[in-house]
Amino acid sequence: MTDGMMAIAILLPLLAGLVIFLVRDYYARNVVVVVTALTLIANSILFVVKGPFTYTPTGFNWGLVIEVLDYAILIFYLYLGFTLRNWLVLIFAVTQLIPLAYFEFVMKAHVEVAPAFVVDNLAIIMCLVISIVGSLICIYALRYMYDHEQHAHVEKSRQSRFLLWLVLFLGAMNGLVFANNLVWLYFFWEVTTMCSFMLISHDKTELAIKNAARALWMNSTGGTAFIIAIIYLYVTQGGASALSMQNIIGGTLQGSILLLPVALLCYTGCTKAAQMPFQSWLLGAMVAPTPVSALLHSSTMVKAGVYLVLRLAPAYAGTYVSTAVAIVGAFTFFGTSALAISQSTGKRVLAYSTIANLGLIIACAGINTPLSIAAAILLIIFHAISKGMLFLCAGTIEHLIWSRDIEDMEGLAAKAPLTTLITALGILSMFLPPFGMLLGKWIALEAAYRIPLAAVLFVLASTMTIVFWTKWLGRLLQVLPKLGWPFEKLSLSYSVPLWTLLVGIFVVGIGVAPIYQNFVASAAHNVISGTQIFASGWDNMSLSGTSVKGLLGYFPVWALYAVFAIAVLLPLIFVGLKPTQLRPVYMCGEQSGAMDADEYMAEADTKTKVILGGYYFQDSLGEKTLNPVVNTIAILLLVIMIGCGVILK
Amino acid sequence: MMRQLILLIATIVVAPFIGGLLFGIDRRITARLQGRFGPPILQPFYDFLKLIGKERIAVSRLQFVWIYAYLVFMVGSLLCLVFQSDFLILVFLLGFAGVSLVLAGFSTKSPYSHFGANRELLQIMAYEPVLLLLAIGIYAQNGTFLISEIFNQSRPLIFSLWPLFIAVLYVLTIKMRKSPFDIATSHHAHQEIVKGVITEFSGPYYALYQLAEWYEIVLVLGIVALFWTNPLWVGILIALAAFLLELLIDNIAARMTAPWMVRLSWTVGLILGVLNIAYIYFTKGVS
Amino acid sequence: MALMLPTILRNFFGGPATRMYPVQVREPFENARGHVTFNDDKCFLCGLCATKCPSEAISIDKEKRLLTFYPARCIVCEVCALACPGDAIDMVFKWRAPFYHKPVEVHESRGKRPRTPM
Amino acid sequence: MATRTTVPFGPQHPVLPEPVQLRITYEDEKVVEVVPVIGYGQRGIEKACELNEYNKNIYLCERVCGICSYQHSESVVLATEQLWPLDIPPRTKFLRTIWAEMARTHSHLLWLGLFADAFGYESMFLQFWRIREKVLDILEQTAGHRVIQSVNVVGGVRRDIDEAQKKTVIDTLNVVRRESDDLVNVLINDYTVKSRTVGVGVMTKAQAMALGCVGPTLRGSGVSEDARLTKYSAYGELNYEPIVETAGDCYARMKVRARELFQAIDLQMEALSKLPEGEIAIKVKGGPPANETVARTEAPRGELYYYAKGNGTRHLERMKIRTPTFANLPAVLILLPGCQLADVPVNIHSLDPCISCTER
Amino acid sequence: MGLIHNSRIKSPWIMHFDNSSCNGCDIEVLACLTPLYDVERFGIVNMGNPKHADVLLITGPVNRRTARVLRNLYDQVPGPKMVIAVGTCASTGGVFHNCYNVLGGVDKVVPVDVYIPGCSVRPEAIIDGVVLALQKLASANL
Amino acid sequence: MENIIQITKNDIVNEGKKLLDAGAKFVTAVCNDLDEKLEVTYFFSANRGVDLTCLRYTVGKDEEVPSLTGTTLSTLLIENEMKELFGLKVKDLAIDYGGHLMLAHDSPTTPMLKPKKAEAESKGEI
Ligand code: SF4
Ligand code: SF4
Ligand code: SF4
Ligand code: SF4
Ligand code: SF4
Ligand code: SF4
Ligand code: SF4
Ligand code: SF4
Repeated sequence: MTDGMMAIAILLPLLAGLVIFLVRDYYARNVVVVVTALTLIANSILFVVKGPFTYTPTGFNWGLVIEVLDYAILIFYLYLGFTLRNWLVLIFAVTQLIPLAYFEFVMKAHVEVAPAFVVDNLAIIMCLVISIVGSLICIYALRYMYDHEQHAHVEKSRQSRFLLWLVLFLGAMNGLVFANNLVWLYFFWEVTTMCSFMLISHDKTELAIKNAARALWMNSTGGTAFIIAIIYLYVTQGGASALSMQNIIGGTLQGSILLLPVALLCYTGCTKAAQMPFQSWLLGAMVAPTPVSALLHSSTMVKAGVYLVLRLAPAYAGTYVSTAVAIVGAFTFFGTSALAISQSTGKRVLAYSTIANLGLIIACAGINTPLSIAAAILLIIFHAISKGMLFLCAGTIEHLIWSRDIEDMEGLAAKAPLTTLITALGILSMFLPPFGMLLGKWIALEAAYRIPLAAVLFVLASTMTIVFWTKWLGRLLQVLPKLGWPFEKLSLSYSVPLWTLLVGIFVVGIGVAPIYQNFVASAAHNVISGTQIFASGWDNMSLSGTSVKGLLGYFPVWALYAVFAIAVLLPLIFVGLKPTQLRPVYMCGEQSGAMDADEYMAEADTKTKVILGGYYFQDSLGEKTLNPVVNTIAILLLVIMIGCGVILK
Repeated sequence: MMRQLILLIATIVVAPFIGGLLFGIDRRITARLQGRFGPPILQPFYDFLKLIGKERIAVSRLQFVWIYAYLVFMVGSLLCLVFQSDFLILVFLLGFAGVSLVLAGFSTKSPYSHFGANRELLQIMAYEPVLLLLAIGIYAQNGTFLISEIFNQSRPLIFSLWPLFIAVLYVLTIKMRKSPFDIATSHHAHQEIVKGVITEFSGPYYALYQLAEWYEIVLVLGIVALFWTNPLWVGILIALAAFLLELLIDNIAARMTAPWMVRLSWTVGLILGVLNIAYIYFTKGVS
Repeated sequence: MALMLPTILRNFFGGPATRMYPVQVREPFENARGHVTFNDDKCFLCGLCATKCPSEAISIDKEKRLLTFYPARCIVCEVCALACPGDAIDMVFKWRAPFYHKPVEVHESRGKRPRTPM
Repeated sequence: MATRTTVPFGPQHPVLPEPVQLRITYEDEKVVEVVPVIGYGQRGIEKACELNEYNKNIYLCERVCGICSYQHSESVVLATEQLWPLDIPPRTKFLRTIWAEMARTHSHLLWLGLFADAFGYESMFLQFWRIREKVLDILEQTAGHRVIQSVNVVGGVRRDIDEAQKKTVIDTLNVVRRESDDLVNVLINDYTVKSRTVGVGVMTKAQAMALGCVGPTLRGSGVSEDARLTKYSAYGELNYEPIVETAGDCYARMKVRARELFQAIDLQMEALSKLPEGEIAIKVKGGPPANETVARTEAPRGELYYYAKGNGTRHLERMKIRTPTFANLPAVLILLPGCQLADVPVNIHSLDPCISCTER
Repeated sequence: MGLIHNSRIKSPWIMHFDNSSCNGCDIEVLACLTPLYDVERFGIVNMGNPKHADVLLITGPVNRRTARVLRNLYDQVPGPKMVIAVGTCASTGGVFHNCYNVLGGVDKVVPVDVYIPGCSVRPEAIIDGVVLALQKLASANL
Repeated sequence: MENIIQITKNDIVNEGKKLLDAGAKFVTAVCNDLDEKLEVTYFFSANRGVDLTCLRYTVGKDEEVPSLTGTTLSTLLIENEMKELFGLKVKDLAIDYGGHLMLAHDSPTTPMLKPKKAEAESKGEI
């Protein structure tokens, strides 16, 4: 059965993708996508039921296939570098290709590792996130891409090509989280990089291609570091056993020499997780159609980066690398939260917030206590759900008002109350109690005291988080007196993923205690105590159905949900407080016209519209001002991180 | 369980009376400082009752939701304090209350509540880090965020956390909406942004806001009192002294601007907080 | 910032400066222009006040021998009082009390023209 | 990228006691564009001046503005007298000067208070107004009314200041000087006040001249100009030199007024000590002759121009009032852009706009 | 309801609107707030915002442009509300009765409860006027 | 009034500029209704504001006149006002309030003009 499960998780997406690519019929394609999505979801649940196991494929020389494909991908990069005349892409393709060739042909390295795949609790959680959130996004993409091409008047539909890469991405991600063999892991890593390139450049506009190329070379620097780490491990630790993830984190290798490759791998993780100073590729990726952003941000791609860093946590536990990782993450959390304030494009705010949250997760990994690791895993889950949903909302809004600008979302509640409501709840779930993200932040803050600098950065960053979210929320909920009613109709392909994710936020949020107990705790434990992979019984948080009680504090989950319900949901139905009369807003006595008019009398007795814009602090927090500063600091921090690996053995 | 229920109800009922009374005293003392006679001490209650009885007019049907949420979260936050729960949760709930108020301001298309909301946001930006740092400070000192633990300690927090105490004092100024920080809504009009966030709230809705403010003042003074919990009456005296100090400061300072406030908080407040925490960190080590 | 401190402390401990108006009433200054009253026994309807009044607060009906005064129009300029040849208009130092409805004072003038016309 | 915000500021706005609208466009909170919208205070006084018998104009023009009401009545009688021209007794001239400076004292105290309120210094506002009440008391005792004195008539003044009143005035002024001294000291040196006013709303000398500014607004930018230099009424016999500050910001304009406050008290003292004996009014017969003239006085807010044209009847042919604010108002066009929303009231108050007189 | 009714009388919040007055009355309204008169003794607070006001203090004659503003502001005051015309101008137009842009007193536009005569009105008279308005409110059956 | 310089309407910009360049300050302008024509007087002050200079021109009621706002913003309000209250046809204003600087929509138009006919009658009587 494990054979089948692994095959479905990794190969089905590839297969389905090819079918979709070949079957050009809209409806048939939809059926294939939906069936694949459902299968993946079911399969991921099967993993939960089955529990942790290890797996090594037999009967076919998969190693060779992967090797060949590795070269194929890298040569494809070379080709891209030439055709796009992008020297950075070219250079970093070469820097990967040459060591890889050297590793395999000159060193004649033997890279068989057993087990090839380790399916532990962390991997299962990742698989769940990838399969469920990712599949929902694929379903969403069906209608979205249709609308997208309608709006752009594309003559020859390229939807099937798009869906191919989208679906394939899920398979690669599954492979990535299960892989134990570093070389295989590297392969899946490159597949995700390539998929992301194809998806970002999908629209074939100049900007799209430019940004895709940027994503490609930035991730290729990570790939280069990955290969160097592999070679270094192989050479210093002697043989293929050093290429097993379990061995690296399990402490069976020589710790002191291990630190440099681990630091390099952390760097790789940071590139993929778009940590500063690499945030620009993820922001550039915003040109892609929204499902791509949703996928890249919630369940795949960037999550691969944090997964790697998190996975390696025990390998660098207790060293200065750990502290450096924490500071790198915390600083990214801080820097991007500040940058987000100056953004007026919805998707860019979401992007910055994603990077910020990834920074938080990486910082948690760096803090490296059981508590912080648990926080990191919780954050991965909650973030995937909320952010996936928010991107889908952004896409839906974009197709309602054909704009991504937050300022244009004013009065959306009147036009599209349902979308607004879901978006608003999504935003609330990102930064306020009682929702999961905040629970994660709470645990993170409790854990952060080990590294006070990180704690201070957390504090500042989470304050700024409040600012940009609230700004957006306020704009979204700004209502003229007449509310839209009834709810607008959304196509099934939109509404099913949205509703599912919304329900998911509440279910996972309210049920966080049992979820934590049953999965997260043991997953965190998997991470922490690398050697005893499947051990259980580790307990740092005492739990009941209603609350999470740490050693340090008390998070009354249900009570907070109750307060939330009383505060926000109750008044919506509470008739007694409703106004008896509506009067126009105060405009210094010069408002004119009907109740909901937003005009006033100005010079020469003419009507003028009142225009309200948000605060963006372009001068003090704009990208132009802040980017040079924060990027410099971030580069320094990364250098220090790797330097710690070299110097402070 | 029964005791807790009684405590819950008692808090919800008694706190606004204390808060209202404090506001009455505030207005009376302020008047005296300005050489005026001043209103009756019970004036806030008259105001409140009058507002309750006014016509319920609004500018949008959804407007009141957020002001109501503001009230509820404020009460929730206060309950955290009274039940000696987690201090971080208290701060988060207070943050949500703040956000609700901002949303209340944003929920209309009124220029002045819009400005007010943006400034309220800046205020959150100014006081939230200080409170969170206080939480970390408390953690550093006690090894837990639980307020109940503060009560278990015999050594008052103020001895080790006095720099943070100073920082908290100007959170108090911001929260009491006093000069030099009364930038978003002041208790007196004559502001460039009219009444800021609450410009559009009238009658009963404004009463809700006042009620929330009463809870808020009790809460914030309660936080000040946490600095000396054994015996508690010293803490309460400190809180009252801080309250009086605010009234003095209000009358010897002009209103400053929002950027100035954020700058001050992010420099002085943070430095105080960070130094404080660093000191404890290096003297006590990691717990 | 502390510069203001002595002043407000002085205020606080020196007691309020407030005149407790409706309870304690300060007598108006002598010569203050409060409001005008008409003495029907002295007015002989020369009409000078009505002509000179800048805000048309007085009207004269010589036939019915009525002088009508509209207090809500009076700007208390004292012009009429100074102009009146019969000394029929008095300036009262105290201000006029507010009212719910705009009053109209109708005076039946009974005065005699003084022997030495002004 | 930052989106702009365009909103009305006024006509009913808590920091503007008078109805005037500024349509301001902001970026975040920074003002980028401002369009003044006036006309809320337009009554049509100039026209009414032609309809009225000329004596009534005094009472009408006094009510062009209730704050510098005195200067308006002085100007209107000066303008009318100059049409003949009439020979005014010296005591009258001194009395007029004393009241003018008394009015300036109250007006500057009022302004300093309102200015303090513009940046939220409520206790100081109330303190200034508390002192101001003393000045109002001596105004009422000597001239008959707190606000609208109605003491000038064509040809002289209605009331005299006797010895007892003179003593009260001097005593009160001494108290006012002492108390204001404390308070002005705070105003000038307070850190918070300085940080709200220094460098805010800078207007250079050249700009101020080009915009035709007058009064403290002009003198705050370093131009020594004052209608009192034309030596109308008794100013020729008093020791007078305008007060000038050079910085051109709100702080400088504030300082000009603060110093003028004490100067006004000094001038009153000097005038009282030099008060000549004699008549206080002369008899005037008939209407002003066909002639035209300009009367210029220095109101608290700056130079007041009255242009009058007679035609031999008891009705004037034309009366034109150019008030200080009318000259100062265009300055908002250069003061406001670039400043913060929080500084808008401070900037506006530093010009001390008086809308009622601007629109007449 | 009795409690609320009593509170109304103890907490009249005012908003002062200047139609196109000469400022004479306005500064006296403002003077009422200052230490010497301190109307906060009666719970009176100057709100500057019609939405929070109970009592409108209107100064100056209505001109053609402020008529519109005044009506707008009056509409935004939540009931029960009182209007006090402060000064001769606000009562009848006073000395400006023959100006072309002046419509007359406040009652040309909104209903007036109390008139305070005087030009300018004294702070004491304003206090009297507010007291009179409150008496009306107290006897009103609301 | 001393120092009245009679000019034509087209000279006003040049003459005004000359005075301003010489360090004078614009004070105000006065419009007079001369029944058939309008008389416009611009006042400038110099020498610490003590000396006054007047530029005066007379135009027919339907003639267009140039604006000084191109040279100095200080004439902005008064020129708008004259345009509004007297119907003086000032062209090229920096900000044109379109006749609603002071007056509302329902105010009388050009209220400062004297009633021509009535005046003629009264003159006839004399
Ligand atoms: S807005 Fe969306 S649907 Fe329209 S062209 Fe762009 S991507 Fe396509
Ligand atoms: S304007 Fe906005 S919605 Fe329209 S095509 Fe461009 S990005 Fe898409
Ligand atoms: S409302 Fe304004 S004037 Fe009145 S006390 Fe408050 S700040 Fe001062
Ligand atoms: S005091 Fe003045 S306004 Fe009043 S009636 Fe006499 S003349 Fe007329
Ligand atoms: S006698 Fe006096 S009151 Fe009577 S009409 Fe003549 S002026 Fe007026
Ligand atoms: S010029 Fe100034 S003081 Fe005089 S009336 Fe106008 S505003 Fe008042
Ligand atoms: S003159 Fe005008 S600006 Fe000055 S205080 Fe009076 S109303 Fe306010
Ligand atoms: S009543 Fe008199 S003082 Fe009051 S506004 Fe009118 S003219 Fe001015």
